[in-house]
Amino acid sequence: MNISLSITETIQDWLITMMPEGVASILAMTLVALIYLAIFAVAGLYLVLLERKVAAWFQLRIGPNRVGYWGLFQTMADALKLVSKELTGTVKADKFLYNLAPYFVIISSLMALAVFPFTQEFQAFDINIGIFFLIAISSIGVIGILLGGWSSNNKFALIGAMRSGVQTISYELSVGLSLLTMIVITGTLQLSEIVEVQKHGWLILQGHVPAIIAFMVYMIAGTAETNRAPFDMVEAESELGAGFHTEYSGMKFAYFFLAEFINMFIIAAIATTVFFGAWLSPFGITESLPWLGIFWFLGKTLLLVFLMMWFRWTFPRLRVDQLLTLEWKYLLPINLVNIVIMAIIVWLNLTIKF
Amino acid sequence: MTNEALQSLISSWIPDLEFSEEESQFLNITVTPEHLHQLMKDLKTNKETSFDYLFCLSGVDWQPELGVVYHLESTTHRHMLVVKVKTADRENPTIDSVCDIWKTAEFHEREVFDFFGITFNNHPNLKRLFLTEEWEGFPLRKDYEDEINMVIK
Amino acid sequence: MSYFSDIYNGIKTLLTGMSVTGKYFLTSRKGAITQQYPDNRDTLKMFERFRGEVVMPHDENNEHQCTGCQKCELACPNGSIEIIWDRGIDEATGKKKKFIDKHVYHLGLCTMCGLCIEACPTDAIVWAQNYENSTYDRTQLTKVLNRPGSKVKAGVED
Amino acid sequence: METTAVKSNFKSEEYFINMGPQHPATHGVLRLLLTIDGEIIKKVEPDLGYIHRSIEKMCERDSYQQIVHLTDRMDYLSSHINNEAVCLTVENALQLEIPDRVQVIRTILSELTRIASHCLWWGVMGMDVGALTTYFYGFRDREMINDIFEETCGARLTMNYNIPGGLMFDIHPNFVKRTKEFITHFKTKLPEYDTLLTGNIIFQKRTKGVGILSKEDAISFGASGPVGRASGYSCDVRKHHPYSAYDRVTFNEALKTEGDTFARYQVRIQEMWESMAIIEQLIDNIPEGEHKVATNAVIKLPKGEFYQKVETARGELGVYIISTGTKNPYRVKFRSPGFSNLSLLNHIAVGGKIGDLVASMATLDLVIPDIDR
Repeated sequence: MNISLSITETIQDWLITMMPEGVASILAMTLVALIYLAIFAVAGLYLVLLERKVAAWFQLRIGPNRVGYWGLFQTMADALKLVSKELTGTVKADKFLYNLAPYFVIISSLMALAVFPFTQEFQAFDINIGIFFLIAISSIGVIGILLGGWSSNNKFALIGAMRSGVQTISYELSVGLSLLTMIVITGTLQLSEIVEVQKHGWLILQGHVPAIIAFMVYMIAGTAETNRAPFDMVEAESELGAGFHTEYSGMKFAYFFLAEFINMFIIAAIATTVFFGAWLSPFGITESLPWLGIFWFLGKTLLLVFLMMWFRWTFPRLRVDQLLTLEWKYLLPINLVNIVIMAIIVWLNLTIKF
Repeated sequence: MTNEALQSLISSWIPDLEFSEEESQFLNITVTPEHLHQLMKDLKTNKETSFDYLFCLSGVDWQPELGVVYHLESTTHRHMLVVKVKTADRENPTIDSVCDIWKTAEFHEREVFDFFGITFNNHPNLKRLFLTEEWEGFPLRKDYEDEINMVIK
Repeated sequence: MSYFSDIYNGIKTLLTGMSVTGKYFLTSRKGAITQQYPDNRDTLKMFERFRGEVVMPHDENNEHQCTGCQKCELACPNGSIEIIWDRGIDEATGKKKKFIDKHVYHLGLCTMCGLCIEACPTDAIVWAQNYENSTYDRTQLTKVLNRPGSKVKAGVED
Repeated sequence: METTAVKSNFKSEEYFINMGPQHPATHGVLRLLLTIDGEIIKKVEPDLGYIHRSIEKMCERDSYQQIVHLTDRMDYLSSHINNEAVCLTVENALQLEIPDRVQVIRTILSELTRIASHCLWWGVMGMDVGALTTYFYGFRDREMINDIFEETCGARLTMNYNIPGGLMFDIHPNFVKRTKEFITHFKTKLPEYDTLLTGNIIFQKRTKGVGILSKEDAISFGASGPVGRASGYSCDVRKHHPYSAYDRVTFNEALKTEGDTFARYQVRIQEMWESMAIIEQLIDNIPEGEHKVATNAVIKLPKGEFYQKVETARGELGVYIISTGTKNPYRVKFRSPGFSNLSLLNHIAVGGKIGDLVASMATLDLVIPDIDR
């Protein structure tokens, strides 16, 4: 049985007292979905604000500081502006696919959020193939990008979309393999159980050297997976203008934009869950207060998000062939060797456990 | 090489060149359009002159002649030379291109074509550079008139 | 072996790069180089030679120093100065003399080259240091520099 | 990274793409017509004239003092050097004896202009290869120079401080102090440029071996400035045809032989060090004296042709004036460095990828008003 009580069950139990079971479970699912949507739409907006603030501090600027205290409502105002803007499009665009693409991207990134164990209780969907689900879902987003780039009938967008296809297919492999390295230790794909294993020390400590290598590979591949600098071949504003979303405006553009930030959050959250013990506090210092787990989870995630922002605001962009060289010549062989080393370590029982 | 040495050397190649050093800090050679390409090729390839750097190519409307002025420098000997070519035909002026000798001439000659209407023979891509294809007239000629866009003081 | 040293050196250069931006991130509180422009109008002071626009200073008797010699008009490359002048009779000497009716300055045409101020023999026009020259209406950019009823200061012509 | 052509049965088609006139990498209104096969560039054809103002024609109706301010608007990043070029041409034609003070001040300002231009270039170069933060670091240092200009000349960009015969007015009392402050500041910041970008492995991979220009081609294409010097072609006008106070300072001509994008980058970084060295030699001993010599209110050049070349931040600027002895020039031609440097873009970009084109275009350091004049 599940160790963690999932949020869905809590709501469902509460609803069953009022109505028949079938209706209750459907209603519970809808309710949970709406809660997640509300939370992460706002969270995505604040990630944008965080990015802008962090960028400003890297660049000797102040950053948004007009709308609300410390610019706290800046991105809200931006979103409001984007909602009110005209939805333009190109004449010869494939209208259906053109309109479909943003929803593909945003839905795939929101779906991935369902499985994260934010605290012991706060987890919408504790599926037993959690990691597998995440990897599968996160690769759907690229279909949206490809659709958007192709259907908008713009050559810059098409080049961006094709680059994105190449990039995601390649880096998916490294993301998957580096997570697989860690699964060798845990022996399970279920996220709640991965957290349970880490009660004896976070996996990055348990797995020591190969785990650190896997983490580094994961962060590089994960950054590439979200199409962020230094791997932003897809947008590459100095080369392609805006890349695949050149022809999008208003809310449809906002979906792409929001999806990028939620994806960044997801990549960091996976790393938190798999490498840094999710909601577990360091040395169990807040074990008696399980609800504090959310702060630990978000804290670790945001730290990794900050790392990705630091990458973005420091490094130049790779060229498209160097991007593939990095993956196929460096990351992939390292990863494969790393799995073998990890397997040997686990086999010889050399992992560090507290 | 000094200007005198250059003059004596170059005058032995092609007859009827006009040399002048007045009113200019360089040695000026005036050449007819027929001999231009031959002279330029010699100036570049000859070991003693080796003018391998064409640093300025300007069209000039001398009224009534149209012409082109080539400023040449040698990066090995560091001497400089000015070659001038003039044509009296204002309707359909034609001069040989020097693109094959100095690659930089391609853009400069397109500029001259654009503003002076001088056609360059054997130019690989002679079309208007700055102005639109349908522009009428050649603005840097002295007789160009445009009452809307030109302010005359 | 160079494969591994490549990776090592690569990561090292990336980390040194990150240390530079990281340093500025940590000192960002005092390091901002941008200005809060419309808020700092009160403290924003231009240098005294800053070329904002051409003005003609008048003293307390509403007198300026422009004799209407038109040197600025000639010096201006863009025709942004027009002097409308007239002839009158000097009250003191009874001789005929030239005086300006309007010193018209088209700020919209001005390129702030400063040739008019260089050319002025009596220092009648100077640079002002204002920097907010935009208006809602283009006609407001055409200014008359001499104030109504003003006249030339005595003794400037000499 | 070399790309080997893969023979296959797939039919591939070349297509056109319009880069510009509104494109982030073209730094202005340059339009490039690219012929592309996949990501590989087959042909680059620049389309110019989006901001052509025909400055050469305008000069024909202006007096010699008035020409100067038009040159501010050509290569606006080295406006002081442009002004100086015109003034030198006129002064040489009139055979004026220019005071030492003027020459030294002109040289200092020229070198400050060069540093300012290269600072901006460095920021934009980083931005073009994807590192956005460099832009702000470059601008921070450039702002200090702009403040020096504003205090002394009255404007930050289009200064028009030179007049035929000298300077419009004497330097501001703070000039020396501020310049020294800048030099000490910049000496600590320039090494940071290297740690942030030059050493970065991604940057090196992006630039090394990209956009190679051989020495022969550089001379043939009329490349000048850092573009020519990166190909091993010694073309520094300050060395070969010294003007103003360049004959009394010692500096090294930054030369590289690789001719690739990275070499052009290094040459510019090296030039900033050299410029600082020149300023340091001159700033402490600016001779006393007049800031201009008197000229006639209406300058009439003697009949003849006058040519003057100077080294702007982008390369060799030539001013060619034909005078018929009247107060207006008969014909003025500006040989702008950007125009010649642009003509070799097709040569160095073909065979590379779109990213390579952007990187090599960044090191050509094109300023579009300079090309369009």
